[in-house]
Amino acid sequence: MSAFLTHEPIDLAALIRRVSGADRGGIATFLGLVRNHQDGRAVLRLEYSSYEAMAEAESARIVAEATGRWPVAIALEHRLGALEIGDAAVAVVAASAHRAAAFEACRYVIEEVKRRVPVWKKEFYADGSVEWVDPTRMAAPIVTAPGQ
Amino acid sequence: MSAFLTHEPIDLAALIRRVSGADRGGIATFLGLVRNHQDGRAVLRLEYSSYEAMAEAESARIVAEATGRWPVAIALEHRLGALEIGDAAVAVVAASAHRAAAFEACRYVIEEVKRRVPVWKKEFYADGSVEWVDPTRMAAPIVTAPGQ
Amino acid sequence: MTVGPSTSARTLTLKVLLFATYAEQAGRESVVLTLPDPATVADVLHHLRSSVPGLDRLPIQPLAAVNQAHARLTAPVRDGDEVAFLPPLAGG
Amino acid sequence: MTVGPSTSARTLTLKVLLFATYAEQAGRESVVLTLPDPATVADVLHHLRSSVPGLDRLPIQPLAAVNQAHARLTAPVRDGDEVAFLPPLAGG
Repeated sequence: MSAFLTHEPIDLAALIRRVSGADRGGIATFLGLVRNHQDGRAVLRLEYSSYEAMAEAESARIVAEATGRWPVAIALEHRLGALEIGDAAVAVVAASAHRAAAFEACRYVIEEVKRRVPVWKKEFYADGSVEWVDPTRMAAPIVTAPGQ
Repeated sequence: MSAFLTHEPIDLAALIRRVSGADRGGIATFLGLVRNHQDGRAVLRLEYSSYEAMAEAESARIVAEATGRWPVAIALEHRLGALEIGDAAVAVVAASAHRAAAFEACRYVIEEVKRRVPVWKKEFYADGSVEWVDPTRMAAPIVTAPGQ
Repeated sequence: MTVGPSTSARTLTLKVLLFATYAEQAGRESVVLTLPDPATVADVLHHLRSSVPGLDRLPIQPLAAVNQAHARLTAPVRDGDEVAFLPPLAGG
Repeated sequence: MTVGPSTSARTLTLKVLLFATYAEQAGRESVVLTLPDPATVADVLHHLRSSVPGLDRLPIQPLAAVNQAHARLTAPVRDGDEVAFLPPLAGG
């Protein structure tokens, strides 16, 4: 059950090694790094949490969809727990003999992960406030205290 | 003149660090690895050579085109000299606040590099033959001896 | 804790999982719920909103999952299912 | 080495660079060429093919560059230009 979720720092080079075979010379990757601001507010750190069993199952479904649709091998990892600014929160690696397939599969996987994998992000701001990030809202709402 | 060409192993993590800023949380990369076969023949090793002054100039033009067209920072490196199977020959990193821009710019740069940057590849095969790779031919021609 | 009507002829018992803001609003991460059979995800939502303090603030149409897969509000639920309501996803 | 006609009124002198298969065919990596002015990249190609041993095998329409930028065969060349003929590119 720990194929796609990790509490450790993401090791992109290790993920690349996992999928780059003799036949797969084209490697497209996507890394999502923690930014130091959200809607104009300074972020100090954040915590990712998840519905882990479903996140693993949904990630496996997404990877299966991608490998069924393109001739690729996929590595996918999403980090949970406390992250610092600049840390990688998610990594996707798509390796293929075909460059176009690697790019398309990599893009597909990250888009579907963001759309479907149950992960939530709690941000801790420089002004002391804390908030669960809601990407469906255009701008951040008024501060919500933790535990409220 | 050594901005884009290198004779050293490509360090993807260093390239990512070079372009990933506080505002650029989306990092798309492409790595081209040396494959162990070409048109069905086993490759032992290969050598990349270049028209270096033009390769630098053309690479700079491609990067300028990408950064003019998308809100991205780009790192690009092509390795020259003797490479082993599995080594990275080329790396492109596109960093942006916008995931779509990172992917599109990364793809643009690698496509243009392959189309426009003057680099040549000499492959040394398991059967003792040596050949300059010609991607414009569908299949490899009869063996050409080195220096011929 | 079991919440729900007790007068139904046939019932189904579900475990409902809550996460992130929803868990904070409810003050808990799971609820065991017994409902008349048949029932849909929407019925589960309705019972949660009306019977669990704090969950009256759940949105009208939250993301939902049944047995660790996304599900529509019209999807049926069966005895023993694991139902979850998911705040807006923010991974990646 | 200078290769080219000696009877023109005005001439231009170019450095021509050769790479990979083309350099191996010519047995050299550069040629200095003097041509009647005006001239195009195609004129440079024609002179190379007819006067440098081994370069008669150059393709009819190779990739070309003038002063480190891609150029069409119809592009003019000027005195002092660096002209290059490029075998099929194989980078990346």
